[in-house]
Amino acid sequence: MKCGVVVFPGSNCDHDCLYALGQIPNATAAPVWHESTDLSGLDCVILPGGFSYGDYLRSGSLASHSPVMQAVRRFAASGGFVLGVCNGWQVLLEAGMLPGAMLPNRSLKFRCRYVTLRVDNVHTPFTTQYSEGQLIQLPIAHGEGNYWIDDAGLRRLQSNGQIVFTYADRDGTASSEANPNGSIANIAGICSPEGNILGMMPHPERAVESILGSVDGAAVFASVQAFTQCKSRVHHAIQGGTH
Amino acid sequence: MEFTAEVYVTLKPSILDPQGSAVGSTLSDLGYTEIHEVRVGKYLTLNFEAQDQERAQQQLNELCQRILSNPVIEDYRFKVVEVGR
Amino acid sequence: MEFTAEVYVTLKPSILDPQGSAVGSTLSDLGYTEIHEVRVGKYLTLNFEAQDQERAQQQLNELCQRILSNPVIEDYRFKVVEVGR
Amino acid sequence: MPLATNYWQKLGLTNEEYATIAKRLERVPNELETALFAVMWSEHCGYKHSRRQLRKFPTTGPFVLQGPGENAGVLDIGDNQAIVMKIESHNHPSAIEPYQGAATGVGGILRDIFTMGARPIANLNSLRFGSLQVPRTKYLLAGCVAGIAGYGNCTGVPTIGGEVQFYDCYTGNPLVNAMAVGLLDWDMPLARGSAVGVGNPVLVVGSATGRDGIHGATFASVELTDTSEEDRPAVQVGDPFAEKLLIEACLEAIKTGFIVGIQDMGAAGLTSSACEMADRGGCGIEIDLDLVPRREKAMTPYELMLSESQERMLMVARKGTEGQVIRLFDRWGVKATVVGHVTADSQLRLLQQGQVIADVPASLLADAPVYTPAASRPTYLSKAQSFNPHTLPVPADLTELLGQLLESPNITSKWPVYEQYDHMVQTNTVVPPGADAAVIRIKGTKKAVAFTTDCNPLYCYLDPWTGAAAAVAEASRNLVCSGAKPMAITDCLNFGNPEKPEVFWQFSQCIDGMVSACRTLDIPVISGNVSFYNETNGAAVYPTPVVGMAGLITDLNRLTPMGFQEQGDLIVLLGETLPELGGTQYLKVVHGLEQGTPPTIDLGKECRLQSLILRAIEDGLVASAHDCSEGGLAVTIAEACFAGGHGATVFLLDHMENKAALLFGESQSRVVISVNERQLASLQRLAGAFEVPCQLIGRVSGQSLTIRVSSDPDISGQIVVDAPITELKSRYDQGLLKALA
Ligand SMILES: Nc1ncnc2c1ncn2[C@@H]1O[C@H](COP(=O)(O)OP(=O)(O)O)[C@@H](O)[C@H]1O
Ligand SMILES: [Mg+2]
Repeated sequence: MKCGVVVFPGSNCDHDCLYALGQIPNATAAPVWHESTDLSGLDCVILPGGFSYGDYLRSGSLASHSPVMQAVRRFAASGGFVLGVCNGWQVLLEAGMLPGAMLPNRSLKFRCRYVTLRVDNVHTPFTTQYSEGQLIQLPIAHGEGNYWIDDAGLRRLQSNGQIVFTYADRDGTASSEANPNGSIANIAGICSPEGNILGMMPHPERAVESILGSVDGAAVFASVQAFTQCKSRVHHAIQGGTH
Repeated sequence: MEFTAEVYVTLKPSILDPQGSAVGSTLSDLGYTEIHEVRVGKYLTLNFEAQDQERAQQQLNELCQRILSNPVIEDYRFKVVEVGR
Repeated sequence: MEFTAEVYVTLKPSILDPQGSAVGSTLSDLGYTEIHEVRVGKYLTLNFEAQDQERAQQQLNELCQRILSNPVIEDYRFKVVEVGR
Repeated sequence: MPLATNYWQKLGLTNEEYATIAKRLERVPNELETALFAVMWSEHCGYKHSRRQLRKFPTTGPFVLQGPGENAGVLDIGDNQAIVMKIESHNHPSAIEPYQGAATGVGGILRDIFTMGARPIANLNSLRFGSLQVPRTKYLLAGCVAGIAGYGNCTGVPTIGGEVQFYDCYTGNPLVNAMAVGLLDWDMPLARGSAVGVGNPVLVVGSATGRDGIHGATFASVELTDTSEEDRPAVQVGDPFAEKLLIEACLEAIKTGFIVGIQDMGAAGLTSSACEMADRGGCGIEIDLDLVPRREKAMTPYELMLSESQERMLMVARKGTEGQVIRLFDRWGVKATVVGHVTADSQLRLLQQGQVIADVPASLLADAPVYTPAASRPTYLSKAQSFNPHTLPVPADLTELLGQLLESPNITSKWPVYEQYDHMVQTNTVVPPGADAAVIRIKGTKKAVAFTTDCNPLYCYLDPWTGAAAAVAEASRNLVCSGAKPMAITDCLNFGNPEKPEVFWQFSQCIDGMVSACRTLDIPVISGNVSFYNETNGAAVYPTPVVGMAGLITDLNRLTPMGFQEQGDLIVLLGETLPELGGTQYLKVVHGLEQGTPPTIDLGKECRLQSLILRAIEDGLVASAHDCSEGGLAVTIAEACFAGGHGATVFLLDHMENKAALLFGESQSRVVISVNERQLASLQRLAGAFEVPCQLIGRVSGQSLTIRVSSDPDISGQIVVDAPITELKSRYDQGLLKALA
């Protein structure tokens, strides 16, 4: 699997993503500059966390207009995998590539801590290595993760299975105590209807080594890796047939 | 021609405003009980060049829609004035 | 009587506005080169109770000075209107 | 306009200083030149009252690559890697505008780090506020923490540790000390803040210059009085986004080898950076002020030279490379502009419209006079020290007392503060905030580095020498408990007005105490900062010599947690509990007193204790280690329970008739460790060899903390503390929120 990690001015989890991907067998990763429009040869594009353009105006808003985002849009439209983590999800929302919007945390404070997540959809390219309803521990670190969408939009997310991660208690309940930021329906991550675009507030790249406290994030990258391998095998088979 | 614009960006009324409610509850903690609702929005001022008032209006509207506000959650309003008028 | 107020809080002119300058330079990167300066401030709306217009003004002024702005780096301006008028 | 006679006094120069300048220049300086001297010879830039004292610190040692004198100190951690660190105060700006004051404090200290070519890998912050009964204290705390978070989080540097304490003396003058740490691969020469190579271009890099913080340097050198609320524009606004770009661009630029010297623009802006670079390089610098990018119209030379606009650097590039350098910065959206060049004559020369408007020797500007003010022992000391706390009644319910201490502001968990800091970014934080020391692993190696900041200002107030020695000892002990060998100190000395003999006495006593501890424990000082004039309406803060310290863990396997690990492990107290209650949190919380003789410190004993712990960890004997500090033995044991999620049954021999001293006394040189039962004999043997008292005091067991006290080892004694861990922990966790509500 070849991943590109986009570097916007102000991205600060780009190095962490590159490092985490280095821990995943059969994955390679390279940075993609925000002015670049060439994503050819990549299987997956990651929009990392950080404070793109200082998060000025609205988190992710200025970055969503950068040249690379035109390319990311085309890349996704042609079926490429796009993962937006934290600020990366905010960029995807501002770019209109995922529905809804982000508001400041209910507490108005930045929060950095581990949270428990329930995996609600294991059929996306990013989550096949999890089991349905599995509870995982990932860190969050954000000031604006209070996801909002209107009622109709929420119903659509629910009925399409687009809710991928939900903040939950230790017993799996999406209680308000388990909600770190006020996000609607405790939503921690959503995907596009086709499943190839995922946006999430928690940081899987910070949880790929036990020395850091959790390895629960590794499955996100391992899932894409496995999915890509599978996809290319199918691709080969089809191409082989036409030879 | 040089124009100056004032842009007001506010959260849509249906959306809970975390910042506004925080200010509101701080105020009532401090004893300002007569305050009922507070909402916090953005107030931007821009200086820019345009051919005439009509284009200025049009350009600004596009700017507001594309960048200065997020139509999913925000409304906007603006005023354009020619500088030196 | 019920009043509604609009409060504008802006950074003092001599103070750096990092947000405004980042927005300004990004807008020019995006091709809106005719934009010269952007400054970003706050726009608050409040509903509140007061005895009369004069006290309403007075109360709001105090509020702005003590809480809604930081006089060290910000200026403020406001408008008070009686509701239903 | 004719100048007022003695106008230099308004700028902060004394008549004698002005006369010295004129004599050494062999002419009368013009007004601009006088202003340059005034800032460079201010306390803030010139260290007039502290320089002689600071020379007492040991500054060399096996780890030291660069001691004091550069922008930050540098430590060799092997494999051609180095740690760069420095601490700095931003007390006065934070008192007036807490968010921006604290934020720009972080920004400034980060620039000191990446100026050296090091990537910033950690921030720490040491905060002191006044009474929580005063509403403004909550505002200051919230603002400072949000400002530190806002800046550190945006720049992508994890904030991994620090302190927050509350004493009434800080009500009008909070302390905000920011420390930063960087990692450097020194396969090439260190980047240095010096101007060399005649003809090399001098560049201003980063944000445009505005009228921010003019007088900032002199302002920090004058006592805060009520009028300073009017002095407001002296506060600057930080732009962490600009800083982040500056970090990336500078690190990339330094790697090219095109950069000869680089220096951040801190206090006194262009003046001090140009002057210091010229002085260090033994060269001159000529600057054409017309070329300096500015944010505002009609700025005077004085304003351009003194502006403290943030996120700016001064740089000397190799001649001919300036085009490439400018393009490199431009790619990051950072403006770099040639404003002058290096000259052979060691003058700082300023030009405007082709005219020379200032021309003075850089070395003279950098050579502020050194004073040794009068010192006298403060009168409060005899009374405070003679107070005897042992006659006070001890409350009957010691379980409740433990709960009270656990939720008291100086002991309670600071999670509501550090939760606002991104302490995980860069994915190296192996011990996050909450333990004795924070630990950062070095990717690609088995190594890790540990950091802490410490100072108990109440001890320092009650006995400056002892308090300062204890600060060094505690910092070192915190590192040792995590398994790290202490390498070096960066110190931030916060005091009142040094021109007052009592304050200067406190200052010199503290220095002497630190020096003794540094020498005995063999830990040099490699960088630091002095902040004087921390007073409100004539009353000085407690002497507060904050010790920031770095330690090295050569093998991550030796990383030692502070919490109890396994049910059944034995709990051992290393060190000795003496009947000491002066200056304790027990006295403060229960009796409302900040009095008495603080715990004594025997540095030889401390040194043996720390050597023992490191050795025991190396031998694999230690399951967990936590040092005793504020709140004493009972609090230490409770914290080890919380951190590990286990209960404990403890039995203490009472040899001194005062249960408060036994449980809550703060005797120095003590550590609570837990060991597997099979290791006990080895540990005892080792402790004997190091001559450290080693007392088996209990066992990790269940989910409650039970403490029994008896005066006879054969009698089971009386249960004095008994509570479920969850109950105690909830008080420990809720304390700060409760105090702030
Ligand atoms: N301002 C702060 N920022 C980050 N971490 C903090 C801060 N204040 C306290 N902490 C963390 O809380 C823990 C307890 O602090 P403290 O009581 O000062 O520890 P100790 O007594 O061991 O020196 C430490 O891990 C410390 O780093
Ligand atoms: Mg400790």
